[in-house]
Amino acid sequence: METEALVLHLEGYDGPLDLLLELARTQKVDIAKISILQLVEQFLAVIEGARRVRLELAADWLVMAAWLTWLKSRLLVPQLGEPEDVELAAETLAARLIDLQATRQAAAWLGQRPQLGWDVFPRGEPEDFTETDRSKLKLDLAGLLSAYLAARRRAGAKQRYRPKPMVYLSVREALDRIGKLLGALPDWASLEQFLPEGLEEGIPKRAAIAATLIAGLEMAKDGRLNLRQDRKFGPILVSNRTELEAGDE
Amino acid sequence: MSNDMIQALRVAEAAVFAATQPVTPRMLATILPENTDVDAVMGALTTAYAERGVNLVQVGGGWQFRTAPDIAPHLRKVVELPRRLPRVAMETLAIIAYHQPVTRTEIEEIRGAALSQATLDLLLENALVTPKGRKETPGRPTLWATTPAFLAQFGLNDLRDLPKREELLIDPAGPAPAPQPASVFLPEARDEAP
Amino acid sequence: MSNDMIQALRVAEAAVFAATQPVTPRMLATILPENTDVDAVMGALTTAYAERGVNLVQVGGGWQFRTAPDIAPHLRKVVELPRRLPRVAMETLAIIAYHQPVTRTEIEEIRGAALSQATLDLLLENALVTPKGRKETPGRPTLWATTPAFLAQFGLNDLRDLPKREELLIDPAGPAPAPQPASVFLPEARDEAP
Repeated sequence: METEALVLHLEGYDGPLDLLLELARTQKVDIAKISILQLVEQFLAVIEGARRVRLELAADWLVMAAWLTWLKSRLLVPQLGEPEDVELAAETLAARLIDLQATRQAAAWLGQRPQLGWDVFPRGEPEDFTETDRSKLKLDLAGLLSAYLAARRRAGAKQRYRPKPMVYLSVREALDRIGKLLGALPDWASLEQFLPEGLEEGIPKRAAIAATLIAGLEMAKDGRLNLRQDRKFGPILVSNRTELEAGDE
Repeated sequence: MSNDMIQALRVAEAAVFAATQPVTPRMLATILPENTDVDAVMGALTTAYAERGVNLVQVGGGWQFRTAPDIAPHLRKVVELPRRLPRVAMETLAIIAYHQPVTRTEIEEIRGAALSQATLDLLLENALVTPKGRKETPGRPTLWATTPAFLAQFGLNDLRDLPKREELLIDPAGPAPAPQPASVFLPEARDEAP
Repeated sequence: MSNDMIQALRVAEAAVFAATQPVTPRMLATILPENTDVDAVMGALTTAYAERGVNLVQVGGGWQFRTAPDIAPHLRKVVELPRRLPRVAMETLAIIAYHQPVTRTEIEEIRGAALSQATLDLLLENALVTPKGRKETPGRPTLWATTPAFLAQFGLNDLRDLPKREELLIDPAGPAPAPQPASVFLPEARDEAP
């Protein structure tokens, strides 16, 4: 029993179970038939030896040592405990050692297999005969809708909403136009002759007519001109009031 | 054939097989037993593979295994990797879908960006959009609309299966519900009827 | 041998030669002429390559060409080799292979030692193990299993190719697995040191 070597090399063991298995193997018998008592004594001896050298021994080693101490006391004085418990504990320990032994054998079996990239090599330069057909389109409705939203949002962010500038003729402008044109036009000129040139048909023109009429009514009230409409919806005629009055009187 | 020759052939065969690049005669010389006649070995190996599905060929100053030319067509496999449409094309397609029939100028106004011919060509090539008459305004611009292929691509039975614009543009701060200045006087009905 | 058989052999040979991964019988069936007896073809091909520098083997449920193991020493002169897995990693791998799917705690119980991050990283890096769901117990710990790369790495066709537990325990004082006290001076042994 190389106790001294085991003490010095405790860190080489992968945990208490690893050491136990190694101690069991030194008994050179079937692990299923090893003497648990002898094994426990050897383990405790190794741990005791290690503690003399290094006081700080990892917790799991000491937990195992404590448990084995309990097991040893029951094995030595069986009548103190329930015999079934002790037997069960010993069997469990043996079973776990067998499991670990099997694992170790499995690892060894795998290890001696020819390994890819070490013992055997695949083809270094494989040939690929795959052709990629990119002619088809991948489209989905969610993409279409989010594209629409993105386009609208972006366009919206770029051009802030501004009301269309007013191009309609104002009453003030109509007053100016009538005042300027009144003397130059023949008597009883049509109201439409006071409209600016180049008006668009529809709303702009009708708005201009309305503004000019309001301006005309305003000036008639001031006595600066005369308005006349011979029939319903007929043309509205405008004349210079002063000249008319002079003629009448 | 001597045992030495057989072993040399096996080593050369494995070396060329496992190499990631053509194996040069110099490299073979370091791998094969000393005093091996590299040319003789490679010659014998070339002959051994001459009638096989894989041939030993000399490329780029070295040796390499290559699939026999007559076998290659058997191994050819076509993988479909569908493309996505670029973002610009997707946006244009969406605007045409929602505003059809629509002129190019109108698309540009809605997107707030110029529409390149390449984008329109891409949609035409894939038969997603098609001209649909002309607008009776000065210049008689072409009107664009989506195709039956468009419906098929998106798994739609009918254009009415598209979510309504009001359902999509739920952001009250967003620009969309506000009519574009230019389209104030366009008849509303046409916009809504996809 | 019939001309059809020769041609089938050539096509199968080329297909397996060209592929990066093991070629499954199903894949071969699509490449070979209809009504070809795939098993017969692959059997004949295996025999043809048995004594060569390159062998046909069944791994991970498919066929693959690999260099013959006895050639490896020659190839190692020119091929850069990865590090072999340390004993701790091999044992952990063996536990996962035999007990999969298995939790980390279960692995640690069987080895009677903590599983280090370094060991898990090493197995994951080599793609030998992979998470496979979670165990429906408190904490829902991750379950670990081996991968197809594990089968390929060790030349196994199937997990059933692993020796049975009873076969492993025939020789309890088996020679190989005994941990040599000297191994403590290897860097990997320190990984798991308590």
